[in-house]
Amino acid sequence: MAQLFRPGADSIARCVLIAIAVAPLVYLAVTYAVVLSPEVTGQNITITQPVPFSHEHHVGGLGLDCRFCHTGVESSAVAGLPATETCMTCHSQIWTQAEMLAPVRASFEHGVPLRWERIDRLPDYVYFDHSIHVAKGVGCTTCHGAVNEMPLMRQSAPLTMAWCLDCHRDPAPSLRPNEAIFSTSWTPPADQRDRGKTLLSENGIDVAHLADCSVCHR
Amino acid sequence: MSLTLPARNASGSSRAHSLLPATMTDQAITGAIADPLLRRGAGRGWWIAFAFALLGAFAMVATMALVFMRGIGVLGNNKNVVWGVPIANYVWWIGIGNAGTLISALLLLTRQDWRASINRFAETMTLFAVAIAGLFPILHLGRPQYFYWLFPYPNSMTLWPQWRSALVWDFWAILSYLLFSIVFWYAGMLPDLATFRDRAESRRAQLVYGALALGWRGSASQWRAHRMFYTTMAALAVPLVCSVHSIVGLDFAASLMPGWQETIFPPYFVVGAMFSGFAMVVILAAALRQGFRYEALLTPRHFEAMAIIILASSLIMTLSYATEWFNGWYSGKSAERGEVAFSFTGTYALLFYAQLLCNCLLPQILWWPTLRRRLIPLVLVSFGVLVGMWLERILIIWNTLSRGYLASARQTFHMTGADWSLLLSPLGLFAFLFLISVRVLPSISMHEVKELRHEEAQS
Amino acid sequence: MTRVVIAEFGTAHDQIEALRRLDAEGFEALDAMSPYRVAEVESYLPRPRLTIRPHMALAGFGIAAFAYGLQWFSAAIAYPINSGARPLNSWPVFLLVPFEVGILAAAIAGFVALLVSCGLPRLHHPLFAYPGIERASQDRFFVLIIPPSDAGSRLALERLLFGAAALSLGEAQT
Amino acid sequence: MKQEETIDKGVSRRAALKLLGAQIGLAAAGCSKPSEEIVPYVRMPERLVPGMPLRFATTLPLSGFGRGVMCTSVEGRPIKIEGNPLHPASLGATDVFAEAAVLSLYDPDRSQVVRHAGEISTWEAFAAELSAVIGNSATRGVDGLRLLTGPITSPTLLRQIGSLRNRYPKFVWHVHDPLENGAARDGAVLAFERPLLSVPQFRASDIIVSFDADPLGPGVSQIANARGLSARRRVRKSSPTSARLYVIEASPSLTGANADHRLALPPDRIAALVVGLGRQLGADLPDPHLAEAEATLLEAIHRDLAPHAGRGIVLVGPTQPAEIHAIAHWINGQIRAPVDLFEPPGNGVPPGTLSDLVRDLEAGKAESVVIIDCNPAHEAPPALGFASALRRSKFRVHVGSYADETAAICDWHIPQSHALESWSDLRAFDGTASLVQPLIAPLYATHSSHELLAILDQRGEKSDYEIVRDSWRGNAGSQDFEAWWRRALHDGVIAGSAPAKVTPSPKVPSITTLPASTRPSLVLRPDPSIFDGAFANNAWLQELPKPLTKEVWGNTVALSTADAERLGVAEGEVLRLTVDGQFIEVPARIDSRQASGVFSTTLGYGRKAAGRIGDGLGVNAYALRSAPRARRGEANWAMAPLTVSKTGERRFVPSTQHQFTLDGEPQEVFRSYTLPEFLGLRSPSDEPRLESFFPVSEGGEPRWGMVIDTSLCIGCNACVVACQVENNSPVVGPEEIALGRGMHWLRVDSYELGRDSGDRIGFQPVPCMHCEAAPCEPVCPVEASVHDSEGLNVQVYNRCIGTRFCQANCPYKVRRFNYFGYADGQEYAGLGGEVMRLHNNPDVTVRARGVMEKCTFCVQRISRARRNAEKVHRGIADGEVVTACQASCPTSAISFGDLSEPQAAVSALRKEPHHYELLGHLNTKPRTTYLAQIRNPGETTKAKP
Repeated sequence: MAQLFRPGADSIARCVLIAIAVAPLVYLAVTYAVVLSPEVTGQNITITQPVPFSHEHHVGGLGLDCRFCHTGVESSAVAGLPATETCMTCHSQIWTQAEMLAPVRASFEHGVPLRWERIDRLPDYVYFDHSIHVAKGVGCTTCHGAVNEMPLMRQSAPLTMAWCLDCHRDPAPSLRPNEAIFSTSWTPPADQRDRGKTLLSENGIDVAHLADCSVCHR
Repeated sequence: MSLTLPARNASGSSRAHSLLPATMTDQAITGAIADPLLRRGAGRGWWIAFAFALLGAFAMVATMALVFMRGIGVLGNNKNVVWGVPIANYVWWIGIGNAGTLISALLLLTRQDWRASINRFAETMTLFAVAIAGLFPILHLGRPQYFYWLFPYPNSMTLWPQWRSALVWDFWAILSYLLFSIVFWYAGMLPDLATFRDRAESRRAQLVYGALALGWRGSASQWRAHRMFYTTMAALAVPLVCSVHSIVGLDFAASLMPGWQETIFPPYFVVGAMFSGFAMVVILAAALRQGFRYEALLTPRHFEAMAIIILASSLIMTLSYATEWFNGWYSGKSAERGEVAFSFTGTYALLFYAQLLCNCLLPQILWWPTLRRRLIPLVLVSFGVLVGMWLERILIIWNTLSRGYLASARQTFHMTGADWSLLLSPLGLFAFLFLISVRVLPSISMHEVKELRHEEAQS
Repeated sequence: MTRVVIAEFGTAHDQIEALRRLDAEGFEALDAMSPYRVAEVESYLPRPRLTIRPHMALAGFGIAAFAYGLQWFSAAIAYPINSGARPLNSWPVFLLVPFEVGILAAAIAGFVALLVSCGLPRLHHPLFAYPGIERASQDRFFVLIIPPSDAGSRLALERLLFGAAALSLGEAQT
Repeated sequence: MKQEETIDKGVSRRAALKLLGAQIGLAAAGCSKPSEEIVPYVRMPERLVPGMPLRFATTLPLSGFGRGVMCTSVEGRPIKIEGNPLHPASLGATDVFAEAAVLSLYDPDRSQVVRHAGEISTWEAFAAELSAVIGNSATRGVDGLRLLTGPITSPTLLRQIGSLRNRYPKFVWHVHDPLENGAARDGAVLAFERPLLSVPQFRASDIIVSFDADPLGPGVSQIANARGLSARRRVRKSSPTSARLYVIEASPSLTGANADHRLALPPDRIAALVVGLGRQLGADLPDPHLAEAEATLLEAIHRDLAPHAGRGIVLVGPTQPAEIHAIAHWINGQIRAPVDLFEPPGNGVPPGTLSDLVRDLEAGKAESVVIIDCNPAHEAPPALGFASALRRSKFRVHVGSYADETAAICDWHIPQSHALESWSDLRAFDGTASLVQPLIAPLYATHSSHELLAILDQRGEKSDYEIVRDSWRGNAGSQDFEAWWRRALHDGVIAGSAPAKVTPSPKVPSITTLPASTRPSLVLRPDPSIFDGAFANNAWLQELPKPLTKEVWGNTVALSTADAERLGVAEGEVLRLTVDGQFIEVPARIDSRQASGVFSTTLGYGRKAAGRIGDGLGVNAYALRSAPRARRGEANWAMAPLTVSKTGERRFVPSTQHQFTLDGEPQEVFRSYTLPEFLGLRSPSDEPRLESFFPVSEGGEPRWGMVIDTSLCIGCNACVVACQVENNSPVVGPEEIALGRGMHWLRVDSYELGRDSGDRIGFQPVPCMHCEAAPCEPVCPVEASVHDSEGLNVQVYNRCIGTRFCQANCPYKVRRFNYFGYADGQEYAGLGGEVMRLHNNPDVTVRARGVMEKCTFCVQRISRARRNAEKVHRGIADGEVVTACQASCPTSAISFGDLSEPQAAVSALRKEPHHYELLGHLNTKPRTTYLAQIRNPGETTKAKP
């Protein structure tokens, strides 16, 4: 009887067998990498907006307080976007002819709201409340990043559940004193862990409750 | 349990040529099993059966598509009877699936010589049945697209499966059992694939079987390693099989619902699995025997041995039922007692009596040796057992969930068209797969039959 | 690459008989080939230690331990969640999954060990070129003998084999 | 108070739609992350902070009377109605109709455009034609102008109608009330010589005797009655007393279900009992010839009433003729019953009836008819011939929320604004007035009745806001009107607006013969879910299991077991009921609590033009109403003779509960004790605690728990709808219910406790038990059903894969599964319309197909309270978290709070001797627990059938 297979077939057969064993692991690894990639989480991806609003200019440059525009942040679940009239408080005086502000003026004139693209997006089943975070010592830049350095706004955190839980399980490293909540320049001091612990008890944060499903999902 | 064959075959001295006719030389055995596949085309009977099976397979695919697209609301499950046909089917098919490996392994370990002729297709049956069974837990999910959450993998939610759930045990049990069975089946088939490689006439068949045989040469050292592996696998298979169906039993027993929370469930599910599994093997053996003219390989003695096991299982099942009723009464709890009373007098009482008829009474005709050596009565009993065992599974679900603890929550299940389709069409899919497999793979283990013949000759 | 003498027999009985005689005459049988396992031949052939079972045990217990560890870690450490007031480390029920995956791991490890022990996959093997070898998987029985170096012994071997009802005799590479 | 500015400054419909857009964007966000927009305001409305709910007081109408409510509004969308504690018809609680009002507001089947002869037209075209018609009539003194309305208590409407009467001297206003209790009015005339309204004060009563009255049943005073009675039935260790309720009724009602003594009798025998009671108290009345059981019960009642002078009340229902009502008034006078009497609201001239209008139409005296907010084409007795009579008029206008049966026979149809969209005012059943303020600008180009009457009056178009304000300008007195107005809006009730009580002495009517015995007879009842039929297109109400039968999406005729045996009728068999040649064919329901010889069914079904939800459901029992008769008012409630025949057909109205008797171990399910038994109960802490393999962990604090008092639960269902509204629970539709599915998180189980328990019904609201050792949790393979640290058994929808193992293993069967996308793309009938999304509570996830859901103890409310408290570093106070069901309950049967707080109400209730756990022997350690039902039957008597 003649040989059915060439000598090289043995190596191929071995490779096939090994591939069968390894494929599921590779699949797992690749999907995990994809799920965490910015393409999926949206992290650091800049979205085109109707008006190229620059936080760098308004916050970093002019030093506007976050709450000037995001008025609901201390009282409501949603921080809120400014009404057109808020923009026009200044822009009826300065840059009144600027081309890039034409949509704002049109909105104000015709009463048609601006339509911004949402940047930091949580799924519908996640109930995030800005006001409680702000009240408990979580600063704006902790989640939104250094907006004062962003000419165009982008999502700076992955906003995955794991990312949320990091802080919910151990908030101490991210807590800051009340006066620094809206500061864009705050950086954790060297003894942040101790300070964070103090803030935990000062703010009455019960970490045992924070990883409950019902804290965010209902 | 000990399963003894008739006395004349029990001792080695009198077994000579008793199972296989003397005309079955090595050459004849090879020819009888390989040639219908390698050298002859499929007969008309096969094609007709295949056409029907194909229809069933399509129906199954269509039903699955319906369930996935419209939602499982197309089934009859309601707010209290939340489980229904898919779960009953799952238990039934996994029961069928348990039999193959159990038969193969248990009979190997207990040195039942008649095993050689039936173990291969019983294992094949196992693979397809378990694969089909594995579909149902996914099919019955409200959101089947997320079934993989039962698997522990690193994820961005930092969540893990909830390991206390019987469904997670199920997931691992089925997965382990399916993969284990594939390995067991494939390893057992390696030498036969080599035979096919060497006997095939077309180049393509030679290459395919050659690749699948991995270069098996049948050298003594290979045989030695093979035997060591195979018997070890058999020794592992028995506890695995028992655990798999015990876990299926735990799906119910680990709950606190009346009629479910019973310690007898795991063993009784294992026996039930063997019961329905042997019934299915009998039917498949009869079909193969007719279809491939395997009269010399599948003799009345084979059927008789299986009949005796069916009979014994039936007795154990009857005892289990009686134990269940007794315990229901003995518990002194009104919910448990009510549950037993409900099965005899409630909404589904007629089905319950049909179940008892099929599982307890019908197999008793096998006490008559003449009947158990005849194909037709045995096949009829087997069909009855298959129906009875499905009824048992659906009634476990329906009776408990329709009644439960609160009078206000009593509710009857109504079968929908999709339920019927989901009940019947998997049989078509199974037949489809099985028919293909018997055309392309050796459905009787040639090397083991030859070895049996050799052993018979030696003694 | 060794050269071997290959003898072909019609029955297992003849094969066993030939091996018995070879052994008695001091010839060194290397291997035998048969369509099914002929247990009797093994006593005349070299029997290297098989490590299939230790490997299976190792993999089985190892993976089972890993599975238990994973359950314990995920349920009690990574995200401790109160599930029906059950203990976080519900060890009795945590034994089920390790049992299942342990057996699976043992099976897979055993299969790999089997392939390694058998030298498989080996799609291309010099023996496959030997004429008539295809019947080794059907109904013929072969014995592989290390050829004696001297011609006299060689002749004695041939005589012995034909005397033991060898159907054919040849040489091949292995 | 807040609303005024909000509306004036315009939370316009556009604003609402903008948010709707955002909402839809949110809903569409799946795994692939399509872009999502944020649409901020152009000008920020004052006080509105996106994400913060606002609450406004307003008033909702029912049969023309008002029930004060607080409405929660989120970003301009009213989403939830709750009770107004200051309003006498609410007292902080709601009824099913108030709870469901939000759905009617967003009902896509509501009429949206003006129609003329079926074609779309405009308000301007209508106004032009109207002024032409009126102008034409005006030259002839507006001879033929008629106004037909439903019952009206609104001071503004009454004022406007009075004004019309002044302008057109021959103008006539007619009222059609399908649920009118004419006999009561006529009875008051007989007793007091004027049609006084009477309001029983249950709060001040010890003995209540109801002769086929249903004070606890659906109606304008249900909440107040239930609140009052519950105050006298709150049995506690510290106050072990309970009012005693005797009910003699023809067909099972909620009042009968809550009786301590109940006797089922046909209407004529009930009348005989009232006469008998009158005689016993010394009235000159004929001998009623009582049977033994009747006499025994009457004796017991008499014996009980005597020592409770001033604390006993006798009530008579609408099936009884006026004379019997008059006798009851007299009896109440004799026993100094705590019943308030006062003049009914009106505008001087009593309105004409529907029969008057039909007579005038037939005589050609009514040329132009304006019909506002009523549906006589569906509801009028066929014998009256309303539809054919109406066609004889020349100009017919229908104003209503739906283009209904009556709209179909009118030339013009004007879409009417919902009560939550318009300004108005209403009086409560006790005459207290309150304002109706809009929570949202009209969704469609709809108009209020005030606007319509204003153009009829031809005094120039005015907004309803101005019209209503005009009515009240005089009431501010010395106060600044704006301040008065703000106060009235803020409180939701106008102080001092209740009419003065009168105290006339009643006299016994002289009767010589008793009502004739005619059996079988037919008794009609308002439907407990859709009332008179006006709510027929409200899917929440259609799917609301009726308290006693648990039927949904239809009606049946109830007959007694004896009658069923006599006629050989089986459950579901369709019977043809014939009265005066009119017949209907209704499926039968055999009810052991029905009086023998009495067939009863509910009104409101059989609608033909209700909308996609209500059309074609059930059978129209109005068709059997006989034409108005003297002494029984316009609306007949008991009809005889009735002919019953079998059709051979079978039809089943779906229902959600199939077994009403307790079996097995009733103590484990529903406990019921008499008051003496209660006094002998041990304290629950004396009971042995069950052992468990598992370490005892009671979880962190607060430990949320709920206690439900089954003595107080009257089975009204308000909690069921409240839960549905609060938690975005979808409707599944009749076909799904028939398959045994449904999505109510909270169900009220009802059990027939049997004759030994006084024929009382046990009502048991069953939400999730939030077991500490929850059987549902360890069986979930993906940690979707888990505990949180405050002891809530939470269901994480987004993690759920739908194995349904949790519900299979739930002994209480409280979990609900989305077999289809009931709220998520596979909605029933028109419920998937875009506008329907507006009713959703933004704090609760809208569940997708294939996930399990269940009661959460209103975790969103807990969370809100926790966040509010934590922001200012304080604990959550007892009573700060009020679940939706608790808030709605008219009897305060539901308590909720922190069990770790010894001072909390729930902690105290857990120590009551009649406290128990449902299926406690399973050791699931439920956080929802119950107080047993305490009955207070008389000692020596036992009502025998």
